[in-house]
Amino acid sequence: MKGRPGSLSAGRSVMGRLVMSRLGAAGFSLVFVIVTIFVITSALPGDVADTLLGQGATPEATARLREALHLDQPAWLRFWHWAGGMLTGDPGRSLLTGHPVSELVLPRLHNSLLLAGATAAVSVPLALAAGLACAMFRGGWFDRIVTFLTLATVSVPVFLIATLAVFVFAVQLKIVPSLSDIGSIHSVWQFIRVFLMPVLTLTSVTVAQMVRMIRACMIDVLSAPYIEMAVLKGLSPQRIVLLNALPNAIGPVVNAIALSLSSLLGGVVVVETVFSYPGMAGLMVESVAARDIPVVQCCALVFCVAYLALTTTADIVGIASASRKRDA
Amino acid sequence: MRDLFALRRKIPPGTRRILTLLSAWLLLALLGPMLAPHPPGEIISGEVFGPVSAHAWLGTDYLGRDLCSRLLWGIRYTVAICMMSTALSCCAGIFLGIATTVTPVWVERVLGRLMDGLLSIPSLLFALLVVATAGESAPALILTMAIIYMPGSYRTSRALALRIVRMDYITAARARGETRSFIILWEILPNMTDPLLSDIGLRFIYAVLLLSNLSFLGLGVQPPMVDLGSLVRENILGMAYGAPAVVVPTLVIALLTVGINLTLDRGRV
Amino acid sequence: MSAPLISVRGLCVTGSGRHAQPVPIVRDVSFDVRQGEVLALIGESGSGKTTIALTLMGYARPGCRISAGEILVAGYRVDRMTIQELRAFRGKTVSYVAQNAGTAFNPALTVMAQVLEPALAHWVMPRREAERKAVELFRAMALPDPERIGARYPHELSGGQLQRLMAAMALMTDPEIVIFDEPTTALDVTTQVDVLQAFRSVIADRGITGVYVTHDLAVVAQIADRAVVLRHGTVQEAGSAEQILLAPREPYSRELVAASRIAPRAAAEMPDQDAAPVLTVSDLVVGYGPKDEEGLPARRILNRVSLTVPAGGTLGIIGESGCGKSTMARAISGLQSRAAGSLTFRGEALAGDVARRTAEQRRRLQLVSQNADLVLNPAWTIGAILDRVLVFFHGMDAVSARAETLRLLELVKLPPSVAERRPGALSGGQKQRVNLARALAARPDLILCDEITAALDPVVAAAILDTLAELQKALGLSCIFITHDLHALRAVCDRVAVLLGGHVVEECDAASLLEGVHHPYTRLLSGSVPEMRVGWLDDVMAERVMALPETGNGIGRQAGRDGCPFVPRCGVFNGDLCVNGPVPVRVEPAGHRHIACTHTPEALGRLMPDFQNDMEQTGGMI
Amino acid sequence: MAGGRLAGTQPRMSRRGVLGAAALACAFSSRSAVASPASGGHLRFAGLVGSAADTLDPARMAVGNDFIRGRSFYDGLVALDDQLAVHPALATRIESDDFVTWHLTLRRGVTFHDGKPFTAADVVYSLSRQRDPAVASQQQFFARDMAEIRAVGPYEVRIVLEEPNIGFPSILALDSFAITRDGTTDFATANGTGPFICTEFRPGIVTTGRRNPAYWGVAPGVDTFSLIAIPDDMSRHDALLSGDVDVIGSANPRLVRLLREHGFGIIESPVGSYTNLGLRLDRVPGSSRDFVEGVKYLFNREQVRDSVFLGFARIGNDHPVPPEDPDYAADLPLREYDPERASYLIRKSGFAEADPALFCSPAALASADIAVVLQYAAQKAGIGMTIRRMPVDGYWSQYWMRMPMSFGNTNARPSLDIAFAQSFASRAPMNESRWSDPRFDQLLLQARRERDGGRRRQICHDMQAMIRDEAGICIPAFTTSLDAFSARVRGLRPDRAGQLMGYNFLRHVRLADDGAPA
Repeated sequence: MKGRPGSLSAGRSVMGRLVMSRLGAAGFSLVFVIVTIFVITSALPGDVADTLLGQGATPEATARLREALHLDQPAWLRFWHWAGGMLTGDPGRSLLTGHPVSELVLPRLHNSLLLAGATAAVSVPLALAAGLACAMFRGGWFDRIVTFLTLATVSVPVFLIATLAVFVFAVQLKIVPSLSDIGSIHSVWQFIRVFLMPVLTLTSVTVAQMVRMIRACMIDVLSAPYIEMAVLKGLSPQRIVLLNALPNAIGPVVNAIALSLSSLLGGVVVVETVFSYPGMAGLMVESVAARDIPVVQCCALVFCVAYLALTTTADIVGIASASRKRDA
Repeated sequence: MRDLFALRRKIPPGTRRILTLLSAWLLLALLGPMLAPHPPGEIISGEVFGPVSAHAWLGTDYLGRDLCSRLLWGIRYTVAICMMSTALSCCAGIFLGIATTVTPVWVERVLGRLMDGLLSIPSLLFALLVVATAGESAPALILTMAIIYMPGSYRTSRALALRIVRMDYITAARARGETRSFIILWEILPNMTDPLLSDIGLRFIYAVLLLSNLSFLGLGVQPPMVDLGSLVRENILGMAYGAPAVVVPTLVIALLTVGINLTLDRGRV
Repeated sequence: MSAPLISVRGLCVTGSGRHAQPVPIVRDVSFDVRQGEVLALIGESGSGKTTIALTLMGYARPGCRISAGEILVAGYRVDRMTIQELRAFRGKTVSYVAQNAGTAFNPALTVMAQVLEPALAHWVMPRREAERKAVELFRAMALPDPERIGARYPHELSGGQLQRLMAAMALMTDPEIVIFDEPTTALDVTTQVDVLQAFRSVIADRGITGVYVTHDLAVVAQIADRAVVLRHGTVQEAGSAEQILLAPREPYSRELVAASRIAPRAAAEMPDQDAAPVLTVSDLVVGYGPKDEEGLPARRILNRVSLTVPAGGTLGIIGESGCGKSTMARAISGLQSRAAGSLTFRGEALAGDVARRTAEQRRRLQLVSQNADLVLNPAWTIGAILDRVLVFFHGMDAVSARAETLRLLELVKLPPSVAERRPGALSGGQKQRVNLARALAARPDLILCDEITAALDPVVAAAILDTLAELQKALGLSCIFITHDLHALRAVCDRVAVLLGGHVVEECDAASLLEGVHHPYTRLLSGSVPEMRVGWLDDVMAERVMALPETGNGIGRQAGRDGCPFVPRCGVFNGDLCVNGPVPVRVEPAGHRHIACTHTPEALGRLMPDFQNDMEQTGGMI
Repeated sequence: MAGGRLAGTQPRMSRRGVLGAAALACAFSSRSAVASPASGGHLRFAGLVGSAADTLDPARMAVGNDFIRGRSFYDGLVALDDQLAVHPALATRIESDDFVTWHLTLRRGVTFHDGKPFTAADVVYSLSRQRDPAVASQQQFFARDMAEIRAVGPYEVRIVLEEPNIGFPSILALDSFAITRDGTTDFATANGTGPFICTEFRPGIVTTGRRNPAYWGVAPGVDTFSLIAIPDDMSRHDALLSGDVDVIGSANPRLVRLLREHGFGIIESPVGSYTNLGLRLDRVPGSSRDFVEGVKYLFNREQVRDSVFLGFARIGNDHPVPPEDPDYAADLPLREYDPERASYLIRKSGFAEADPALFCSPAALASADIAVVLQYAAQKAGIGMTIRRMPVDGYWSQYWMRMPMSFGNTNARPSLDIAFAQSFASRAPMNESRWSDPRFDQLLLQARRERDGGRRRQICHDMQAMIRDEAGICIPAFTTSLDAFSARVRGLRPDRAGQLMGYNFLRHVRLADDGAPA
């Protein structure tokens, strides 16, 4: 623990290496996921030709269509083409509609990011406040209530929460629309009206997870000797938690947040369906149903990238915040 | 080994509470269906979403079947599927998690990344894909959920194990020249049982909820059998009439998850 | 005489276990402290001394509460104050210097930020003024580079510096009372001297009333006016420091005093030096970082260390934290791979990695490591732990293993009932004994004791050392005894190696450690051991010719890799030869001394006056 | 007219065997009298199925919302009325003497949405492309019957069939044969002649249209409409209940009570669509006649109607003709639920212990529920059956018609001829039971060239009987399609041509108030 000359710069270079290795690792995971998804999807029964022809398909028609769509090629060859395209930034064309995949995905992605962003904007501050408060007044009435609420929300299936929410707020009370018709947004007020329900539903779930994790991290830090020291300095709880404890909890807290947020892109099938919100998850489900492999692949890629981006950033933040006090 | 029996003898209260609760549900799952007044497929009344009555103790479902009977079967399937998948995922996760703390670094490098990859696939979509491929059946569901929850359990147990491996008694065992498997099974594992148990409990809850949400994508056990989630899902229209058919199964799910959650919280800290 | 500034009457603190019923931690404790006095709370771990000290700030650790008694501090009834009142009171009227500054400083904030906090939180002065005051305090605390040290993070500073910063922080608000909670226990002796000196001067200058919590009587002698001896949360004896140290009345106090005067090993038992050594370490190099031109790591923890352990004898290795003691232990027991050098054990070469050693070699060389809490698997019963070793090495069956286990427990003076308990249910001393027993279970030729008494209270430590010595006699064990405690060293060792910065600067007979010519560092070490006599500290500060304080002007010098590691602090610095080396090892026949110094023994003798005092009857901890 | 409505069209047929312009004109005026003057407003509709697979290409239209889009943006050559009678649309005259060569006279002065006039070339193109496998038309089967499609004048088209078919005009009413502009290959937007112009089309998200000012026919009752899909039942009804949409398709029987309580309207269209169980006769256990007959006796049809469809269905007699059809063979005894007999027959067949699997899927409406009813009945009769519910995706291609016993779901057909030809003739593409009987094929062809209505009705009767007794198809009930609408919507009427007035409702509805949504 001696202050070695240049220990800081050494720390930086170490951190640099750590960051690089994390990024490399993320890339590796990415490849793994893509291959897995492709293997599974190509194992799916039936293909897009069946979807296109539907009930009335005749064997010869199906065969002809397969040829037209190059579905007769072996799987690895199709994957090769797809991967090649992907590397050159071209996700290919949807087998179902013939349109470029990007045309299909981008608007949906935009919607999903909008929803995820709105949810994050609401839930992160909320969770932080609640989590910190719980840690601060641990065992107090506030802590108990919040703990119970979080428990209650995570212990009921999401689709029920969502459906119930719509039925009560949109149908019975008529205070919000039952559909998330983003086309109709022209003002902030409309934006709020439209996003209120889905965001609240998603928030109720994500906040629950975050609060629990943040609370745990904070309590962990609050048991450190330097916190007792702070108490003996006569500091106020607020000062202790915000100025003394939080800086040490940043790593794990950020990690907790990232984990909860990472599910906001792909993990929201239910909400998208119930509120008929045109997002990525829905697209992927449809594309799976239609066996539109290129689209499925692209969606999976997006989800994976989003997840890895979030968690990796969190890790890096953690590393950064730890590097200062690494060998302390 | 004598010390193992010693372990059995003194299980901490928190752990014991969890085990009791789980076994209680297991018992209900085993015996419940025997108490069912009707077969799960029988239509006993022309009235759908019927109210509680002497004839149908918990009302009727969307086809006029006896909800009580279906609920009992639902509990069996949900509990069974979730317990099996949890057991599978945790066994695999825990073993790998601990093993990677005593194996060469590169093993963890690779394995950890694969786990990350698995984690990054949205669980609902992953389940959808697998079940669509493997066909809709209890084994398929169990396996899928096992895969989905393995990475989590892997991470937790590895984190726990990492703390323990640094302990001097592990060093001592190594200095003595003990084998890896001995160190994993006898030196490390016994010291993580409590935190692991609460982790397993949590995973069980997640499994219950995931299974329930899977029913939203129409995945579940084959009719006329049913799991709790599907029970809620298939009767969801009854919500408009406040039918017991949708309220009761929801309550049961909540009971299952909240119960275990509370026990864990009390077991913890 | 004015009314006491601190007056505690019938204080009781009870711990409320979650499941168990409340247990008393402090029972009916009363004492007074007058303005400007320093009261020492003396006691072993678990005596409740820290708990009592904290109650003076109206604070009880989680799970404890002040159940009875009245606490009057600076005119406040602390036991009746509300949370808000306490908040205004703590850190302003009474401030606290924690035991381990390393952990008591927040790793995420700069030192300055934390030092300023009390002043800012209590609105005593504006930030700029506070900063000025902090710097001034740093200077008063003889901290290096007081202007800029505040901008650094805790992990960049040494323990001694942190401890002084902690005191500076405590003084920011000019409190009437400062509570010192074992502030020097975690420090090396040489540092301790400086820190004690700094504390003393500020206390004197500012007329601070102090409560000084410690288990080290020698320290008490230097700093306290009055003392209270505590045991199991009750007051054993109270009186003036002098009276308690020199003429203790109560039996327990006597025990304490006795424990800090362990008789050195009788020279008679010394094995003959010519017998074939059981273990020979030659040119051992351990390090990390990139390889240098010799293909050896550039950053070295151990640099070309050579030692021999006499058969049936004990080699003591002494040095301060960071000198490479523990690395040595790990390297010898094969847990730390070595970059160069060789180990010869009973004539055979020892592989660097334990995995590549034969079972026989592993059996015959046993490590007894420092922290008994971490070294016993909490999930196993003591019996199981010992059985395992017996089964593993001697292939015993359960029954005979258990019988042998009981014998071993008896050997280390533990009741058979221990076999059924788990480590958690044992005291530190008991655990260390079990730890010892486990090593013995392998029936080794050589045991490596790494700081086995470091975590123990003096009385317990003394007992353990006795046991060790007996066992060695009985079983004819050879032993490497690694420690920072000069007493322990002299109690059990035949030969002593002084380790500094990865170099062995001196090797000599334990008996002659305090006589004749020595390496300047050896002298510094032995000279820094506090003695249980008032005024010792002044003498030391006065006669510090052979060494400069850690913060002295020698700081500028840096030794090369093969240079003398003592260069930065050496009072008899001898120019570039010291810096670049190679430092010659000179043999001083009396007591077979090998001194690595550029000065000849004669020169050293001239440069450094002989010992003032005779360590035989007094002494302390390093 | 032909095929399905053999009898109904009898009087017209007697006149020169051609569709007279006069007759059409009068039929027409009668319709226009019904159609109200334009009132304007914006109508929001939510249907059941929508996904990235949504299309504006007539050839690929397969689901309700596609049909609605098609019927609003395009016109067919002919149109069906609520009794499935054929009326002229883009074709003013359809004439044939031998029922092989058909001569179409096209309407003049019609323009596409892009302003280009409608001519024979467009018809030739639109019909011909249905035959191209690469186009993957839903109606390839019928398209391939058209041996030759040729423009014989700017407004004259001649179509030569492989075989005579008196019902050809109603085939032209199929959605896929809607007319698009000559050479259209990109269907990102719709360029038709229909009453609405497509203003926005985002697959799986939304479609909007505005009234076509230059429409040749009766102007629709609304200015603009938006069309979305809400697959989730509860959400779709919520949307209606909360006033976010005005009309929803496929209302759920279980929510009818709720809707009525909240003052919403329901139209019950007695359409000929049905969910059926198909037993393959070329595989065990279907290979045994006794087994097949036994299964037919296992269906508790009342229970299917009352418990599964909550009464919104008509009991079926294992043939594809719904009771309300004039040609329904009323004299055929209704097959009753008879477990004893079923058990006897199945044991006789030797497959009592076979424990066969019933393949069903949410893809086939209510098939899982019907399967449950059947399975329980079988259980009571001492026969074991396993239900295999399959995911929606891949069901049609992987399990339906491939497994020995699989549930299917058939939409209402414009005519019985089409129904028979598509699902029961030996070479029918959807011959679920692989039932092939030369006599039946014979009768089919015979009916197609039979001029005398009486005899056609007799033939039709015989065909129903044959299907009922010999084919491996169990049709327990015909579903009544339910559509719900808010109070401000006027002009919706039941229609045999299919739900939502044969997907034509946008042409007929109007809004009581033209103001903002209630």
